[in-house]
Amino acid sequence: MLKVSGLRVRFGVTMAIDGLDLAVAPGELFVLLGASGSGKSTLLRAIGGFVHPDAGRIELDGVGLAGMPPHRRPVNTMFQSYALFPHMSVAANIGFGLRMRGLAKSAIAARVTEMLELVRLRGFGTRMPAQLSGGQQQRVALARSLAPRPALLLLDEPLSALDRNLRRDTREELVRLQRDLGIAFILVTHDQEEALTMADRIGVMHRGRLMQVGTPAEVYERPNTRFVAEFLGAANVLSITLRDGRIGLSSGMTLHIATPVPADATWLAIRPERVIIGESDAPNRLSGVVVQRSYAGETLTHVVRLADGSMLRATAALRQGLNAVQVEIGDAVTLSWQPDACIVLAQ
Amino acid sequence: MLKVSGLRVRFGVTMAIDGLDLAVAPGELFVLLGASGSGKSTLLRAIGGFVHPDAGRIELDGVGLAGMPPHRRPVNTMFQSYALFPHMSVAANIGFGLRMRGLAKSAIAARVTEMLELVRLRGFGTRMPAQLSGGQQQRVALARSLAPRPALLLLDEPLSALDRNLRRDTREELVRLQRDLGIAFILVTHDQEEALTMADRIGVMHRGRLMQVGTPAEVYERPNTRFVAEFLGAANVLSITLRDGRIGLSSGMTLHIATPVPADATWLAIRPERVIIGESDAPNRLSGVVVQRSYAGETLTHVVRLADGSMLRATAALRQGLNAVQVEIGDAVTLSWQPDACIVLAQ
Amino acid sequence: MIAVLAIVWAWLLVLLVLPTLIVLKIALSYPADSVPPYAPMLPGLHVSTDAFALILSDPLYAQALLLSLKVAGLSTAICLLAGYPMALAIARSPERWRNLLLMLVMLPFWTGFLMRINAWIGLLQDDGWINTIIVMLGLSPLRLLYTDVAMYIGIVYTYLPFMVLPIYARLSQLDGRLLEAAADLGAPPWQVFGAVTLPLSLPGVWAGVLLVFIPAAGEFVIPELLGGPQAQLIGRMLWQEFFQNGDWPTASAIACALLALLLLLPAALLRVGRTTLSRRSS
Amino acid sequence: MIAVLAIVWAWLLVLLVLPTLIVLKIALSYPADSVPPYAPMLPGLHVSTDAFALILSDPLYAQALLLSLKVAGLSTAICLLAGYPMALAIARSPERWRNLLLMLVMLPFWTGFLMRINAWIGLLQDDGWINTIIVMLGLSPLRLLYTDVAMYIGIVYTYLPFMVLPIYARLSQLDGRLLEAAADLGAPPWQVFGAVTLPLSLPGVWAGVLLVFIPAAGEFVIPELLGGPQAQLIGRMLWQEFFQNGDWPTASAIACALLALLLLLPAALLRVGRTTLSRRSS
Repeated sequence: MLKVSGLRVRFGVTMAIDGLDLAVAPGELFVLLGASGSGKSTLLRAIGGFVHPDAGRIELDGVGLAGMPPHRRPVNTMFQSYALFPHMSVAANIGFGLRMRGLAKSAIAARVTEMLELVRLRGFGTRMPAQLSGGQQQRVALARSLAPRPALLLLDEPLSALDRNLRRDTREELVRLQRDLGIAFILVTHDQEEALTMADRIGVMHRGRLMQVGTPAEVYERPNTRFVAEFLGAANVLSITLRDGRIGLSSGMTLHIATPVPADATWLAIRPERVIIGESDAPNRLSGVVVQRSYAGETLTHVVRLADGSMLRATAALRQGLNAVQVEIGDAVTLSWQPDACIVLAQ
Repeated sequence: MLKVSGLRVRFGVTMAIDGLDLAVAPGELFVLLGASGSGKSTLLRAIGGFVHPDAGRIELDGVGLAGMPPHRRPVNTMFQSYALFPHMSVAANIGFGLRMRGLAKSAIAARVTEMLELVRLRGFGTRMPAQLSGGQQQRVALARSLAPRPALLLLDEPLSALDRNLRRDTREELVRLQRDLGIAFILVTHDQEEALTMADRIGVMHRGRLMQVGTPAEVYERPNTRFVAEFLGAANVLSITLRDGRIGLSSGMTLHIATPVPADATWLAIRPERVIIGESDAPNRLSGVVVQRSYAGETLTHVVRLADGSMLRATAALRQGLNAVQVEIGDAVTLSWQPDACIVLAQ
Repeated sequence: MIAVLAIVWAWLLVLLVLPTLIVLKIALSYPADSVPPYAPMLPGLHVSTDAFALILSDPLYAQALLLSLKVAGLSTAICLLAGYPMALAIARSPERWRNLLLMLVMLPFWTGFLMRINAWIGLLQDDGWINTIIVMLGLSPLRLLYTDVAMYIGIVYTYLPFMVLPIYARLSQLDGRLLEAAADLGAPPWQVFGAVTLPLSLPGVWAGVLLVFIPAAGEFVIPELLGGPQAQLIGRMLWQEFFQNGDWPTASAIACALLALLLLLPAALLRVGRTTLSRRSS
Repeated sequence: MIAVLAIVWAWLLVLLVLPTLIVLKIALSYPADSVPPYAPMLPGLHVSTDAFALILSDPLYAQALLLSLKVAGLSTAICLLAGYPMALAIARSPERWRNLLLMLVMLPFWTGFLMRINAWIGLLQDDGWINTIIVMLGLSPLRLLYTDVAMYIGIVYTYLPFMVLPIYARLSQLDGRLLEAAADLGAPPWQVFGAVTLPLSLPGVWAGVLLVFIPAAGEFVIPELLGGPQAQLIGRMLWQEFFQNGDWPTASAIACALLALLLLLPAALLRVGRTTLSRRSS
């Protein structure tokens, strides 16, 4: 339904968006993931009509949006930090888009009540935004942008202003709402965990380009570049050499991998949770000394120094609690991983 | 070295700090963890001298700090969002505390150079704060507060303004620096992961009180209240009944636990990563239907509906990748957990 | 800190409140043929309410007061209509132009009050520039100088900066994302203005209205130099009592009455503003 | 948007720049015994530089200009010394008091210019309140009215609000955490002020200095009413040329010279300000 092709946006001398293609399906929850300055908000603003592209097309259901001012586009935005009208009540905020469409008062009131129910704020209609908590403001902003029944909802860091625990709960709520309504969402975030848990598909942005587009498991388990591998979760990255069509590490070890070796293979990435300390039947084995450990409640990460001085991180879930862990700092350990844990990267 | 006893701070009608005792050892990295409004920043400000307690004592190395103005206290603060002086260069910012102590120019210059090296900003002395990135500003703020060699450093959300990836790296750097310098840190944060990975000890604050103080593993694995259990990481909480000195769930199942049963046991908390789906020898067993799953790259969480309608979350590390997981939504599964995974709570 | 505050309060009292009290005191003394032209009363206390009785009994004063309020109200309305778009345009200008534009707005304030009036006389008089142009176009010349039109032009021109600046200050602080949010929700530009920009700039509007209305209500030089003889404003009567009649107690009584009225006005306006706002939001 | 901007620029040009040009035009015309007292020159173009030649050749004008700059400079300095603590105290006051305090500061602006001068005459004259108190204390009375002291009091009193307001605006925006950071790093209160508060309020100080200095340099009423006859300021000479001598071209030429000087001054001050700032930061 949304189709972006060849989009370019230039701010002065910098290319904010540099030749970008994207297609979002009806009812899809698409997450744009990137660091600040990657161009993800600019893309959202170009779709919303607040930024004028220098080249390229944006089409919604086959209709080109070029030259259409923001107030004519059948797209709504939920702004970062919400941009609630401070001089209007919650009900007036939610009903704003409906008033602008010239709906009858009774129809507006009915829809506002419906939206208040939807975001679990029944009875809050007469409050002013300043009287609400951060989480309540977030829900009002969501209700306001959903009230005019947009064909596509753009969400700019919708959870970034919330406390960590509230963020986790709101995440699930937002996904459930999106599924129920069937409206396509494009959600911008810099938080990888948010992207992985919420998205149907993720687009990883970097320097105005989409580096990779795919399902959460695709971009996490099969990143196509070193950048994506390191940006989405932690990754051990080792440099590799090609010998007779096989991959070798600097330590001399020859790798067992599950996929054909690309000709331009340069890096090997391994996720820390795929690295096993101690007993295992995995064919890729190295030894080293534990130099540091980091406890995170759910998991324990050991940092192991290899013979050549490089560091490898191994993360284990604490299924039996911290006391069950036998490895101490200073211990010599064997590290191993399965062939399918190897991510071979060209760049 | 720092000893806080019976501290009370009242703002109007609300008790920001409500009878608080705390002791921090020399060289310790103590983390105050709490949601916004829990009083953790107020405690920091009371130690720094910016808030006047209504009752209680604050002692540093045996000397009471009551009535001592902030500029006399041998304590420095690294402020949230840094509070760098915008009209002074980086070097002038770092040297400010030394100038106020009346050090000679050459001594100040030497110490400033040393601090710039310490935070890896050599050659940045003549820049203005506005010319620095967020991460560089953070390091200047740290250098500025460390330059006068405080006996105790207070850090108010030192990492909250950084991007997620930068935050993870900075965390380890900060801990290493603290170990090297041997200065006691009191660090305030609302981020549980930050607290668990950095702290020697954590104090969990709630409504102006310290709910629990202990090592990261103590507060995570043996929380003393339902609040602490749910605030630090995810937790499944089930209500329990006592029958003949044994604990029963509402489903009728009798629990095997590793500790004596307290007389006032009310809740059972189980960490999702301790719950096993499928084959296991764990004695606590329940069955249910998978209703939802949530992928986070490193882990996969299944939400299972039990016979009585309550939900239980089970998180498994993806050691073999997503493809190795056999469980689908709608499957009937058996859940089990070990006796020592049971956290029995009175309140 | 408390000491500093006490000193400053004392300072405010001496410098600002005391002169006002002195005016009140003069208003309550007897006129005299001395220099200054009122009976000193510091040693004894001979209070006379004659001056207040006079201005309350003679309808001339009440008429002048009403006329002043009308002139000030109309001038304020014109300043608002002219000043709001200026403030808006400056606030929407690129950052680097704003200070230049603000300096231009302040320009009349810098060129010296007298010279500005001087310039307007040159423009408005019977054979001045405007009439020269009118005659060149083949029309008959207009009487402009020494009319109400000239007086309003002078007042608006003098006080316009005081309307533009507070409105600009408010508009420049307006969160641009609110305007985008309104457009995003379907509001065309004029509705964005009416629903978001205008209501959120109202505090600046009220400040500008006060800053123009209050001095305009007491204005005496502009009506004297540009207005016609029929424009008997209260400020002009004050000037006449003071300089021409030498009746300081009456002049002071007029000043006190004006001040009292003008101190009540902000409170009234504030109440109107609040009512408007709360009606909007309900 | 562009159309709105164009309209506003045109508006600024007509309302603000044109009158200034007219003053320049009058300065360049011949004096005449007509009403207005200068030869109209719209149809033809008879430019006379006599007026500028006069004010450049006669040292009286240069002396008056220098004296004006001195009086304005000293008045500005006094306003700054008195106004800064007031602005600071207001900015540090509890939120709910601030508007009241700001209104008090604005009070002289509301009581009518003439009445304020009136009050000061009553205070300062030979048998006024101050001298009455001095005599009661057994001392001999002082000559206050029609002296430089009276003139400075009048100017400072009149322009003080223009110094207080921009400094207050700056101080009220000052991030309180910067002050806490300075104290935390060992700065006692006076060093916090010198190292953080003062340098960060400098833009407000420069604004206040401009807002006081510029009108004070052209002031004519206060020296006339309160000052002695020796205070031959440039604004007073302008007034005399205009009203007493009826020599509009010369009066306009003086106004133009003053305006040119005052337009150069901000640029010079700005440069001084920047140099000071960059020296501080290096």
